[in-house]
Formats: sequence, C-alpha cells, structure tokens
Amino acid sequence: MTEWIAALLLMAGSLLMMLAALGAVRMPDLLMRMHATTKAGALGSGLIMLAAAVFFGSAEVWARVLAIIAFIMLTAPVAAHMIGRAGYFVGVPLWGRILRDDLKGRYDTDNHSLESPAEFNERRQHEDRRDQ
Amino acid sequence: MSTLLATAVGVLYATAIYLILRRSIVKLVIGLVLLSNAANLLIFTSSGLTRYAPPLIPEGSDTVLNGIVADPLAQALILTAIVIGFGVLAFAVVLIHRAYEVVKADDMDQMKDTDT
Amino acid sequence: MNMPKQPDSLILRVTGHFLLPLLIMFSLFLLLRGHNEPGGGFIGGLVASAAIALHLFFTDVQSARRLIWLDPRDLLGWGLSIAIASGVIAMFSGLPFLSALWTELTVPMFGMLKIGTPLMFDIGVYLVVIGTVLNILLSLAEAEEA
Amino acid sequence: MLYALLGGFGVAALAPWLHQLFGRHSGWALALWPATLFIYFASMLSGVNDGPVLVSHDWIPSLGIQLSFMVDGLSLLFALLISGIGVFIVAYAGRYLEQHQDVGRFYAILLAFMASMLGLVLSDNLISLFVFWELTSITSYLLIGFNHEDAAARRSALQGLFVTVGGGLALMTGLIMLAMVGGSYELSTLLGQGDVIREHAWYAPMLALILLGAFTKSAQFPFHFWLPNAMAAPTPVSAYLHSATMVKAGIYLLARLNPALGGSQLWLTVLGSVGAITLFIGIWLALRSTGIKKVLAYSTVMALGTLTMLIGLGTDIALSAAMAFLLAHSLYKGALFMIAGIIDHGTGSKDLRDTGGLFRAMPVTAVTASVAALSLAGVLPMFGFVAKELLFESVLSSAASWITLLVVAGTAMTVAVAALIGILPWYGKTAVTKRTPHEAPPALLAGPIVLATLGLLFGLFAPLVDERLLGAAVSAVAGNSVTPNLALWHGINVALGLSALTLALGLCLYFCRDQFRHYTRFTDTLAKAGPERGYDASISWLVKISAWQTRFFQSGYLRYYLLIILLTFMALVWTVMLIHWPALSMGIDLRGIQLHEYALVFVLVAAALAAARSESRLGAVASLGAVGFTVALLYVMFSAPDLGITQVLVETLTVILLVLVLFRLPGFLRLTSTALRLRDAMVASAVGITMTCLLLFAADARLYDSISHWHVAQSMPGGYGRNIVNVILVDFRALDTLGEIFVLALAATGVLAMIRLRAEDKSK
Amino acid sequence: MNSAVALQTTLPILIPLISGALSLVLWRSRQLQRGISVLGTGALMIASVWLLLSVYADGIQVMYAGNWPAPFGIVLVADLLSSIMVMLTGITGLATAVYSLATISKKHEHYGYYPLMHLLLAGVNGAFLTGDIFNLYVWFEVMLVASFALLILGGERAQMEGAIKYVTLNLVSSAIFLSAIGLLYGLTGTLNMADLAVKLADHQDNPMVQVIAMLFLMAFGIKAGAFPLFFWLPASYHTPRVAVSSLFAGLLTKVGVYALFRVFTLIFPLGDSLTRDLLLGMAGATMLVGVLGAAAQFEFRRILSFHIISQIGYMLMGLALYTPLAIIGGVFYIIHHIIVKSNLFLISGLIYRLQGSYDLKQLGGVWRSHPMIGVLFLIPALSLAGLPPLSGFFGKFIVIKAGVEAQQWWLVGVALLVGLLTLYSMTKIWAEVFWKELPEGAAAPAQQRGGTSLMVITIVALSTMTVLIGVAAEPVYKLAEHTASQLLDSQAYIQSVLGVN
Amino acid sequence: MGGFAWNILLALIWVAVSGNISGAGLFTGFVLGYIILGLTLREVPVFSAYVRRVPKIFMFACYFAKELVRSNLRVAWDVVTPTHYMKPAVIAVPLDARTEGEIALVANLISLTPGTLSLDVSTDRRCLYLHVMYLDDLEETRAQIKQFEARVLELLR
Amino acid sequence: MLEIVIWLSFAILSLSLLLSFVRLLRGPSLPDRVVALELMASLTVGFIGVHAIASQRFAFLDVAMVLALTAFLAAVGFARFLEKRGMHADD
Ligand code: NA
Ligand code: NA
Repeated sequence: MTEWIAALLLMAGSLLMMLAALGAVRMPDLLMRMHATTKAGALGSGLIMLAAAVFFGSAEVWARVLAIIAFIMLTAPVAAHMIGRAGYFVGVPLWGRILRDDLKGRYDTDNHSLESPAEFNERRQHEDRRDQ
Repeated sequence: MSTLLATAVGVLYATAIYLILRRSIVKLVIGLVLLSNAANLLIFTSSGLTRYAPPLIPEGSDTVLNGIVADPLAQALILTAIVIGFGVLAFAVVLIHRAYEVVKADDMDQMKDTDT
Repeated sequence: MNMPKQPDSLILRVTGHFLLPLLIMFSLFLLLRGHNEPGGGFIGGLVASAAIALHLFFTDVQSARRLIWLDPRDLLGWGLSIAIASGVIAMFSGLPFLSALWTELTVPMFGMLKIGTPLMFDIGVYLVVIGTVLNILLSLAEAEEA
Repeated sequence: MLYALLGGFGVAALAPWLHQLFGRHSGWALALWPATLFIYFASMLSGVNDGPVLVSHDWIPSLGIQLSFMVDGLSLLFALLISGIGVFIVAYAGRYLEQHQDVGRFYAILLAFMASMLGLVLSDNLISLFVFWELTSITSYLLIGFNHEDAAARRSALQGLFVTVGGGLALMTGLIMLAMVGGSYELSTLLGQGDVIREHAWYAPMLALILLGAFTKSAQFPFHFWLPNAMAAPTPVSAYLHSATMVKAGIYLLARLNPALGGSQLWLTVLGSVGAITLFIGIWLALRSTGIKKVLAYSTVMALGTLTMLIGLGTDIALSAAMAFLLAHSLYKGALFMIAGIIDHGTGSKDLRDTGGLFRAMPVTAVTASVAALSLAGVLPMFGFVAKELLFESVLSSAASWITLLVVAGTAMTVAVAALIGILPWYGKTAVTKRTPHEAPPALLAGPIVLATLGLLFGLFAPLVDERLLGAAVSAVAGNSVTPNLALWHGINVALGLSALTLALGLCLYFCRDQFRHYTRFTDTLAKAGPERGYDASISWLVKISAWQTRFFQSGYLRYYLLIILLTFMALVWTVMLIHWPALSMGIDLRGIQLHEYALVFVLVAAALAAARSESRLGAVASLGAVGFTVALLYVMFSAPDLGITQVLVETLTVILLVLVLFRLPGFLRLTSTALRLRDAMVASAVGITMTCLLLFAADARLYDSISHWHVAQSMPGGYGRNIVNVILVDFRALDTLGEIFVLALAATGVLAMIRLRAEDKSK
Repeated sequence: MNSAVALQTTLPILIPLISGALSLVLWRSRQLQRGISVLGTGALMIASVWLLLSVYADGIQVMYAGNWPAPFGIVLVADLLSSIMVMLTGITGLATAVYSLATISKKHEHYGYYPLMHLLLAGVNGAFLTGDIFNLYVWFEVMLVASFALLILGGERAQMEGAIKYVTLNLVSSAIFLSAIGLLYGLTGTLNMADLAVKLADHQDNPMVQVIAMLFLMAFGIKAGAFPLFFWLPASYHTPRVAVSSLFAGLLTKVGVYALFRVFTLIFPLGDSLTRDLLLGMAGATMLVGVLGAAAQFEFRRILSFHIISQIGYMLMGLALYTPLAIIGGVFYIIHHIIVKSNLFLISGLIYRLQGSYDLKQLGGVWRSHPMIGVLFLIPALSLAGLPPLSGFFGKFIVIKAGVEAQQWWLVGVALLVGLLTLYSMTKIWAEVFWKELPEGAAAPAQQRGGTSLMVITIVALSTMTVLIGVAAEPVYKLAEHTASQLLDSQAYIQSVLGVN
Repeated sequence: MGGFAWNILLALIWVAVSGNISGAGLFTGFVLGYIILGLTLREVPVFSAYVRRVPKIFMFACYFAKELVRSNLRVAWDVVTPTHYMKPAVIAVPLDARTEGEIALVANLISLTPGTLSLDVSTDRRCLYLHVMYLDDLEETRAQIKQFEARVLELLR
Repeated sequence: MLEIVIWLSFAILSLSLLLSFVRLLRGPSLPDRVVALELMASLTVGFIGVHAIASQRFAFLDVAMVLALTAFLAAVGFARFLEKRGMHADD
C-alpha cells in the first residue's frame, strides 16, 4: 500500500517538475515562466519528498520531509517575488499580449518607492493641475 | 560510470583551461572555479564510485558497516579541497575586483608591466 | 549618503526575519549532529553564513554587523583558537596534538551524552567558517555601499 | 703560520681605526705589519733547503679541505716578495693618498689583499689555495675600483674581476679534477703524483681548465687586456699588483704545479707558445704606449709571458731563468711603478710626452729610476742582466726557433722601453708640467730606492742570492734539487752576444721611436679589434641575449605563461605515456550507467561549455551554478551526502560572491581573435583529453585497495561517530581540517586587507 | 609514543599557528601583535633548534596526530632535512619579524600583517614536517593563501598585477598537485608518504606511477620556480613590502624544492630514470634562464628575484645528480641560499629606506656614505655568486664536484657560467648602488622612521651566519651529509613512520 | 503564540517522562498536549484561541492544496498544448492585511497559487501588485484574491 | 513496480533538467537564467528524493533539506544586485 502511494506521489511529483521545466521553456516571457517554475517546481519537489516520507514511513523521515516542504514553501515565493520584481523593474520585456499593467510608471527608481494606485492618481491629478 | 565521469572531468579541465587562457580577468576567475571542481571530481572518480552506500553507520547498528561502503577518506579529502578551493576563490574574486578598480580594465593585457 | 539605499522589499524582509532564526537554528543542528549524520562544522558554518547573507540582503551592512554582536574578525580569531585549543588539551595529558578526549556526561532529559574535543574542534571550524564568509561578504557589501 | 695569515685579515679589519689613531703616520705604522711578516718569513730562509715545512689545520676535513700550508723555496720567495714590497707599498700609500678621504678603507683592502696573496702562495691545500685566489680577485676588484666615482675605474675593476673570476671558476673545476685524479687536495702529496696525473684520461681537459685560470690571472694572451686597464687603480696598487702579487699568482700556480702537470708535450707547447706570444705582444704594446703606467703595465704583460714561456720550457735552466726573472722583475717593476706615481704626484703628468728634464727638480728620483731601468734593460751588472742571460740560454737550448726570434725581438724592445722610462722623463729639455716638479718625500722614495738598490746588489752578489733563495725555489718548481748556478759573468757566449745585440737594437729603437710609432700605427687597429673587443662584445651580447630571453619568457602575458606551463605538462605526461604505450590500457566501462546519470553528466558538460562560451558574465555565473548543482547531484548519486551538501552551499555562496563583485565589472568583450581562440581551445581540449586519459588509465592500473576500510571500522569504536566522513575530518585527519580553516581565515584576512585598505586610501 | 618527541615535532607548526590565531584575536592591539610576533618567532626558532638537535642526536622523530596509527592518521615526521628546513624557517621568521617592526606601516599591521606572517611560517613548517601527501597539499595552501594576502598588502597596481599572475599560476600548480594526489590515491589507496614508498617500491616501472611522478614534478616545479614554470616569481616578488619579499625569497620556492627532494627520494626515487634526465635538464635551464633574466634587470629586487630562479637550479642539480655528494650539495645550497637571499632582500629594503628607490639608476654613493652597509651587502652578494670563503662557495663547490664525479660536463659548465653571471649582476648592483655617485634628481627617501637599527641588526645577524657557514663549513657539511644519507636510505624513514612491520 | 509554546512544552515533558527521545515521541507528545490543552484550558482565552485555530489551519491547508492542484492543472494545460491561452496582466489589488507579517504571508501564499505571482507591495502597504496569468475578468479576479486574503487573515486574527 | 516508477521519475527529472538547462542557455535575460537556475535547484531536490528512495537511504534527504533552505539565496542575490545596478549591456 505505502509503495503504491509512494509511487503515485513520485509520478505526480515528477510530472509536475516536468511541467515546470516545460513551462520554463515554452512560456513566452519571464513572469509567465516563473508561474510555471515556482508553483510546479515547489509542488513537484514537495510531492517527491512526500513520496520519500511515505516510502520510509518513520517519524524521523516525516519530520525531515515536512521540514523540507516547509522550507520550500517559505523560500520559493520569496525568490519568485525577488526575481519577478527585479526583472520587471530592470525592464525585461513582457509578452506583447499583456492585457494591462498597473505597475507602469509607479516605481521611483531614485528612492526606490512604489506608489499605490491611490497615491498614483493623486500625483497625476497634482501634475495635471500644475501643467495647467 | 567512471568512464563517463572521466570524460566529464576532462571537459571540466578543458573549459577551465580555456577560460583561464582568456584575457578577461572575470573569465579567469570563472575558470578557476571550474578548475577546482574538475580536480575534486577527479579525486572522486579516481578513488572509485559506489552507488547507494554512503559512509554513514545507521543508528543503532553501533558496529562496523557490512558490505561495500563509499570511500569516506576520499570524501573527506574532497570536502577539504572544496573548502580550501572556496577560500582561495573568495580571495581571487576580491582580487580581480580590486585589480579592476586599480587597472580600470578587465583585460590581462593591461597587466603586464610589472614583469620586465 | 546620497546614494540610493537598496530597494526595500517587505516580502523579503518579513520572510527573511522569519527565516533567519530558522537558518541559524538549523545550522546549529547541523553542527551538533555532524558527527553522526551529514553535517558538521563546515556545513553548519556555511548555513549560518548563508543566514547572515540573507540578512544582508534585506537590511544593510550595519544591521548585519549588529546581528552578530562580535566583529567577524573576532570570530576568526576565536574559532581558530578554539580549534587549536581542542587539539592542545590532549597534550597536557602527554598525548599527541589533536588526540581526542571524550567524557560521558549524564544530562537530565537527554541521558548519557558523549562529549569530546572533536566537537569542540568542530565548533571552532564552525566559527571560522562563519567568520570567513562574513568578513568577505560584509566588507564587500560595505565597499559596495560606500 | 695560520695566525700570520689570519692576523693579516685582522689587521686589515682594524686598519680604518688604526688609521684614525695614527693620523698621517698611519702609513709607516701599518707598514710594521708586513715588515713583521717579512722578518718572520726571512727567519725561515735558513731552513728552506731542508725540505718543505708543512702546517695543517682542519677546516672541512670531510671534503678534504684543510687550511694547510707549505713553506718551500717557491712559496717563501713569493712570501718574501709580497711582504717585503708590501712594506714599502703601505708606507708609500700613506703618503701618496694622504689627502684621500677613504684612505682608511684603502689600507683595509690593501692589507686584506696582501693577506690573501700570502695565503695563496703558502697554501698546501688546493681548495684553500683557490679560496685565497678568489679573495685576491675580490680585493683587487675593490682596489682597482678604488676611485669609484670614475666610471672608467668601475669598468676596469669589473673587467679585471670578470676575467679573473671567470678563469677562477675553470680553475676550480680543474683543481677538483686534479684532486680526484691525484687522490688528494694536498699539493705536498699531489706534486709527487706527476706520472699518475699525466697518464690520466682527464689530463688534457684538466690542464686546459687550470691553465685557463692561470692565464686569465696572469694576463696571458688573449686575456692580457684587463691588466693595463687595471691602471685605473691608485699607483700604489698598480705597483703592488704588477710587481709582486696578483698577476704573479698565475705564474706561481704554474710554477707550483709544474712537478704535477708539467713536462708533457702539451704543457711545453701551450705554455711555450702562449708565453712567447704574450711576451711579444706585451712589449710591442708597451712600446706603442705613451702613458707611463700603461708602458709599465704592458711591459709587465711581457714579463708574465716570459715567465710562462720559461715554465713551459721546463728545463732546469729555464726554471732557473724564470725564478731569477721573477725576482728581478718584482724589484724593478715595483720601483718603476712607484716612480711613475712620484712623477704623477710631483708634476701632475701621466704621459711620457709631457715630461722631460725632471732630473734637475728631482735628482734622487731620477737616479733611482735610471738604476731600475737598467735592470729592466738587462744591463750589466744589474740583476736583470743575470736573468736575461739565463733567459737567452734557456731559449737557445730548448725552444723552437720562432720563439727564440720572438724573445730576442722582445728583449730588444724591452731595452727601448727601459730607455723610455729611464731616460726620457729625466734628461734633455725641460717640459712644462701642470705642477712645479719637486723632489718626493722619503715615504715615497724609500721603496724605489731600496728596490732599485737591491736590483743592483743582487746582480753583484748573484751567487749569494742563488744559494740563499733562488736555488730552493727552482728546486721546488722543478720538483727535484736543482742548482741554478746564477752568476753575473758566464763568460763570452752566444747569450752574451745576444745581450749586446739586443742592447744595441733597443737603443736604436729608442732613438727612432717616433718613426717606429709612425710605421706601426696599423697595429693599433689590430689591437682595437683584439680580445678586449671580444670581451666588450660578449658583455653586450650578454645584455642583449638576457633582455631578449626575458622578453620572451617573462613577457608579462599571463596566458603565455600558462601556455608554456600547460605545454610542458602535456609534453612530460605524454612522453611517459607514449614510452609505455603498449603497457597501458584504458579502464573503459560503460556498463550499468543509468539514464539519469547520462543526463546529469550531459548537463554538467554542457553547463561547463556554456560557462566557457558565455557572452555574458552573469550568464557564465549562472552556468557555473548549474555546474555546481550537477556536481552536487553526482556526489549524492555516488554516496557522498556530505559532499553534496557542502557543494550546494559553497556553490550558493560562490554565486552570491561573484554576483556581488561582478556587478562592478564591465561586460565581456571579445578581446582575442578567432584564431587565438581556436588555438586556446585546442590547447584546452588537449589538456582535457590528457586528464581523461589519465583517469582512464588509472582506473585500470589500481594497485591496492584503499586504507579507508580502517576508517570505516574505527569510526564508531575509535571516533564515536556514525558519520565516518566527519569523524575523519575532526578526528582521524583533524590536522587537515585545522590547516584548512587556517586557509579560510587567511583568505578572509587577505580580503579584508584588500578592501579596507582601499577604503582607507579612498577616504584620505 | 614519547610525549617529548610528539611535542617537539608539533611545536614548529603549533607555535606559529597559536601566534597567528592570537594575533587574530588581538587584532585591535597593534602593540600586542608586535610583541607576539617577536615572541612567537623567537619561540619558533628555539623550538626548531631543539627539534634539529634531537633529530640529529636521536634520529627521525615521528608525531602521530590524534594518536592515530600510520598510515591511517596523519603523521608529522621530522628527519634531518625537515628539521633543517624548519630551523631555517625559524631563522628567517625571526629575522623578518624583527625587521618588520621597523618597516611595516601601522595600517598594514592593523590589517593582518602579523597573523599572515605567522601563518605563512606555519604553512611552510607544516609542509616541511608532514609525512602525508594530502596534508602537504593543505599546508601548501595555507602557505599560498598567506602569501597571496601578504602580496597584496598595500593595494598598489603592481601588487595587483603581480598577484593575479602569482595566484593563477600557483592555483594551476595546486590543481595539478591535487590531481596527482587523486590519481595516486586511486592507485595505492593511501596518502602516507612512507606507506606510499612501501607500496610503490615494486611498481616504479608502472607507467601510471611514472606519469604521476611527472605530475608531481610539474606541481612542485611550479612552486619551486623551475624552468620553464617560474613565471609567477619574477612577476610578483618585487612588488610586496620588502620584509615580505624577503620571507618569500627565503622560504616559498624552497618549499617546492623541499617537496621535490622529498618526493623524488622517498616515493619516486630517481635512480636512472627519465625523470632524472628531465630534472637534470630542468636544473641547467633553470640556472641559465634565471641568471640571464637577472642580467637584463635594473631594479634591485627584480635582479634578486631572477637570481632565486637561477639558484634553485643549483639545488635541483643537487637532487638530479642523485649521488650522495650531490644531495649533500643540494642541502648545503638550500641552507646557504635561504639565509643569503632573505638577507639581500632585507638589504634592498635598507637601501630603499636610505634613498627611496629600488631602481639602480636612482641609487648611488652608498659605499661612500655607509661603508658598513657596503660590507653587509658584499657578504651575501659575493656568497650568492659563490665566492669563497662564504657559504655559497661551498654549496657550489660541492654541487660542481658532484657534477664532475658524475661527469655531467655540460651541467658543470652551465653551473660555472651561471656563477660568473651571478657575479655580473651582483657587481652591477655594487657598482650602481655603492660605487656610482648618487645621480642628480634621484628619488628622495621617504619620511624617516625609527627602527633602522633593528633593520641593521637583522642584516648583521644574517650576514654573520653567511660568514659562519663558510668559515665553519665542516659542521654544516656534516649535517648535510647525514641528511643526504637519510634521504637516500628511505628504509629508515619508513621504519620510523610505520614501525617494524 | 502562548498556546503553541505551552503545547511544545507539554510535548517536551512527555518526551522526558516517556524517555522516548525521537521524532515519534515528540509528535505523540505534541498531539497529546494539544488534546489536553483543548480539554482542560478551554476557558482561558489565549488557549481557546489556539485550540480553535489549529483545525482552521488544517482546513486552510486543504483549501490551499485544492487551489494548488486546480490552478496547476490549468497552467499544465497551457504549457502542454501548443496554443497559448494566457491572458497575462499586472494588476493592483488593495490590501486589507495591515501588519507586515500579514501582508507577507498573504503575498507569499498568493505567489504559491498558480496563476498569480506577487510582484511587490506599494510603499504605503495599501496595495499589492500581482502578475496574473489568466485575467478573464478584472473584478472577478480581484474578488477571488480578496476572498483568499480574507481566509488567510482569518487564520491570523 | 516501485523500481519502474523510480526509473520513470529519474527519466522525467532528467528530461526536465535538460529542458531547464535549455532555458538557462537561451536566457535571454539574466532573470530568465536565474529562474532556470532556481528550477534546477528544485529539480535537484527532486532528484535527491528519488535517489533516497532508490537507495533506501534517507540520509540523502539532508542534502535536500539544506538545498531547500539555502538555494533561493542565489536568486535573491541576483535579484538584489540587478535592482541595485540595473542590467548591463551583456546580460
Ligand atoms: Na576538512
Ligand atoms: Na583527534
């Protein structure tokens, strides 16, 4: 029984990893590649770890596996956020078919501050008034 | 398997050498990293490869390991070599950083006045 | 001081603050169990250094320095001294340099523990590794900020 | 004996202080030391016919090197000359260099030179002889370059040193061979081994090496050029070096080794011809010169040639002639050099053409000069005559006819030279000189007067000199008892006839000297193209070659250094592998490799290649990261979890470090041409292939199993740890780990210094 | 194991390690570091003398680190060669430490000069004493990284340029060394040198063994500065502080030479092998190329640097001839050379202090102004050129005698010629620096600092040693003789390390 | 967190008492401690909140896993099929989360769900910028995200 | 059965590794390469998991644990400095 579950988890995990890799290759821009790699990668490796936990079965291994999964869940989004943000702000080209971009023009590269939409609108109005 | 790894080691050496023959000091440093990896893998390969038998004695079996075990001595050597390589590399990286600041060029050809 | 500070990232900072003690604890765990499971002074030291590198990424050099209340140079000196001392201890009993001395300690809750100079040695290694990586990273980062 | 020698060095070391102590009388005060030595050696005269006195002290007995000394006729003759003339030279120098600021230093070097010279002639041990030999070279270097602000003096000093030390090195080899052949370093032993030595296969090369040493030191053709240049030295030095010492060292050596090496046809031919040629060239050049010291110096070359030739002839009479000539020459040449100094001192002239009629101003000097010149010319009843007679006799009896001819011509020219020195400056029209000429003080005159007088007295009492001094010397040179039978009057014979003939010819030559000079101008060009040119050319070639080879090897291009090293590496490895090719076999084994292992290796290889080919720095760093992960995986796959962890961590930190640094650096540029890249790629591939081959061969050549089974077995019971790798690291091989953390600490310290020092410099 | 034996074999490594660690702990206090530097090197010297004396009296001493038996643990082995080298390290270390007190600037002291110096000494001594081939690699690295750091202390352009070449070429050497160790371990499964000697004794004809010997030849040849592998040396040795140059000049290349002596007497005994022929050729070429390199130079320390190379040639010649006398000569030469070469560098620093330059064209008149310095220069300079009765003469004499005995005529010829050319360089320095008048517009000396007398004392001490080694050559010869017989009799070494079995 | 600390303490005491120093022992101790806490200290607010939160966390984990799988499948479909069906956009979503910890947790969890990726938080912390892969309808997407945020905040408060 | 699954997993992971390496090579921007590197780290975790099962030695999981906790630092480092310095022409 455990063997079956382990096998199942293993296959699922591997396929997810495959998905992540395919996504990395096939997706048209950086951010979308990251969608594939971060999520599928984290989930895939997590599942493989679960497979190992199921396979060995001991509490010791379970503890390790849960720790590993926790670590992945903690670190993967941070990394994704950092790369995505950096990529966006240094101007990595986005896919041509992007629908909207709320971030555009809201980042002040001098003092590294990012406006919220409210602030942005306020500033726009202020500038408009000044221009008039 | 050692045949396959031997090939890989050869390629690592080759790329490392190719890089340290460049004029760019940055490539030089990257070459040094590869060189260190190459030497470590060479020891690893040369001392014999063993699958599925880490030199760890399982808990509870407070006795001698039975059967084949991967060579722990070679592993200890490589570990030492890795760490030494890391220290040296850290130094080299900062060195090229400083050299670039002083010489203002990433070009070994601008660094040949001291010799003669 | 007119140079732009590095961009702040709330996500990195908060998660980092959470990860930092985790990493340090994990590094100690790797250090202490290294004699029996994968780990040891180096590995532990490298993980601890990674933790402080992380701290460096979400704060600045000053606060990373504050984090380890010792100057990294002290870590080097003390780490080396501890490692040497662990080897010298045996010499007072007429044994050669680096001979291991073991003692069995009965700790409530943990039962019998074998404590020896190799562990002390590994602690020295741990400190030196941290000291090394920090010295290099922090001074480089300082140069970067300057 | 030892104290007599070492004392000399002691006095030399103290000389600067003694000079300060005695002030302007230091010359006489310091002359007491050679005087003491002279008396000491003179006291040995009585026993000299009883056979050599041997004294030995251990120095390096294991190498056969002893501080051993031998006093026999030959060494005693030299010791007396060195210390005796030394007395007057030191006194002379005290006055001559009175105004010189470095005179204390001068005494020191001069006395050290004297001590070395004495050591040379008294040594019984070949190596201690050589030690003193080299010491004379060094001290004379310092003496010749005494006026060191003068570039010419520096150049001459170097030339002298270079030629003599160069010869000295050959000599050392020759002496080593001699000792090996003769079975001892002691001359006293070797001199009896002549037959063994001459029969040995090494005889010719050994002789060549030793002669090279002797000839360079004694300024034989073609090494004669350094000696006249050495006139750059202050006059007391020239007087000393040329009369009794330095240049006679080579002669001494030839005379000394005659019993061991002499007597062969080779010896006869080489010494005879080289000596005769030197004789002729020396006197020819002397006659062509006008500088007083230069004339004297070339006449010294002539004398040295004569001595060499005579030793080469090797007959009893020739050896007697040699010793007599040596003594005569020392006396008159010492006197004449000092007189040259007096002329310089008194008139400011160094050139014969600027002098004339000095007799009126300095009559004592003039008479002394004339007496000394008579001896040089070999006029009856001077000791020079005695020597010349013997010279003629020996040439007539044993030398080839062309040598006889050269000797006769040379002797005639010597007469002319003697006239140049003994007549030209003193008599006739008074020349206008820089300074008003005045008679020299006693300290300057003492030497010339005594030496010139001795030249006369020895001539008058020639048999006495023979009996007391020269007989023993000649016997020592010959290796058996010889009675030279020195006498002023040998009756009317061919030699006397030749004497008269040369005298007449010489005087003619003197009076026709301007014509002679005019018609022989062409030889100047020859002389200019001579060996000195060779010396200069070889020095400039040396500089050129070294500059070229330095540019070639030490080009400054790191990649050429690497290329040379790598090519050497491959040459060495492949030489051995190809020699043993049939015995080598590759342990190729591709069984059991799993698919993912292929994939890992493939990615590893591809990532490494990508790092090498990358057009972007950080792209290369990312590829490096990929290399790191695959290597870590390989470690894991092959049962090395600790390595895997370490590799992962180190890789991560390396990437962080590289990123931190590389952002400061500019992007990659394509700096080299495609051809060069191709070349480098080929070299790199060759190295890679070499390493792969090594691994494959090694895989098939395993000789023993690893000792690590012990570590596996001892890990728990001995090291109380289940992670064997860690137990090895912190216990079994803790010393490695200790060294390694020091490497880390050192790297950190170095990095800190680099960055912080820069920061401090910037803030300044 | 006798604990005194263990102690005296350990101390030469332990003392500088402790001094280095303490200096790092006390990095805030310059004064304490200065104190430790003299005390530490002084103690090191005493310990090294103790070691040499007891090795001379009692034979080879072995320390089993961690009390683990050979060949499984690491051993420190003090035979005569090791202990001689250790003692020379002690002498050079103490001299450098004293000299440094006067010459090293405050900021360099603050940024780790002293720990670097101590640990360099530790690395050097570790390399000399270890009986384990991988441990040798570790000490090599300690020494190298210390030297890297010392080399760049100052941060000048020339130092950076020199350091990059120095670091790269030495890392290539380390990589070759490490590869050689890897292959050797794969072949024999052991790292202990005595054990290697035993295991390889019957396999010297094995092609892989010979190939590995070549790898060691390469690796150590680079470290030793042999032809054609020496490039890193002239590129860098003239760039650091002069005390550092002196330490490098005296010790670093000699570690390579030592390793060659050790490996090619113990593990791959030379015999009549291809390796020997190669080494002979290498020796000759090294002498010649080095000395010619020097002839082209006009900078004090560059001349000296190139001469290191040529002198290494003599030592290699001693090894390559591989007769007892030749080895004696090699050992004698090493002893002589370390002291002389360190001293010459120190003198160049003294003159730099007086006249503010290393460029011969900018220097002059020292013989008139400071005759004693002239004498102090002449002693090591003439010794280097091999003039008697100084130490260098006997070194050269023995090696050449060995060459004559072995009838290696061309090598003897080269050795002689090189002696002459060395003299050429030394007299060039003499003529330019001491005899020539100080040229117009020469560089001005830097601000006067105290401590010149410390510099002079150091130089006087080393010059005295040079004279003594020459004048009292017999005991030194005896020592070298014992050393050579130990080297050529590897059984004694093996016996001492591995015991009766 | 007082409740959690107590629970850990109980687990440790269990380990000490039982003498079973292992992961399993600790786990048992933890579970037992939780049950004891839930039974005995229901009335103390700190503990009752802790006790109630644990099942919520469990429920959330299930929800999160479901989301993970669901959206992974959508991405998978897109990756595997040749045509790109993506409708990417960078959108701003106003935040209800206030403390830094809340914001970070929300942002990270959003990142972990496929189809959304937290790019950054505005400096005034009122708004989260997201990259979404499938912007079928802006308001609906925002609502989904707000709902997700609400579930996370419910856990924390 | 498990053996086959292990073999399959290895095969799939290998293929994934190759694919992610392709992205690493192709870039085109530096963040793309970093993403690929991150993915390779995840794949390494996966590999280790499968290997642990295949070898029946869970000690290998420790490698994955360290990797999971620290590998993201490289990416953060890259990102940090990209933001600070902007992109270079050659990245
Ligand atoms: Na280690
Ligand atoms: Na130990």
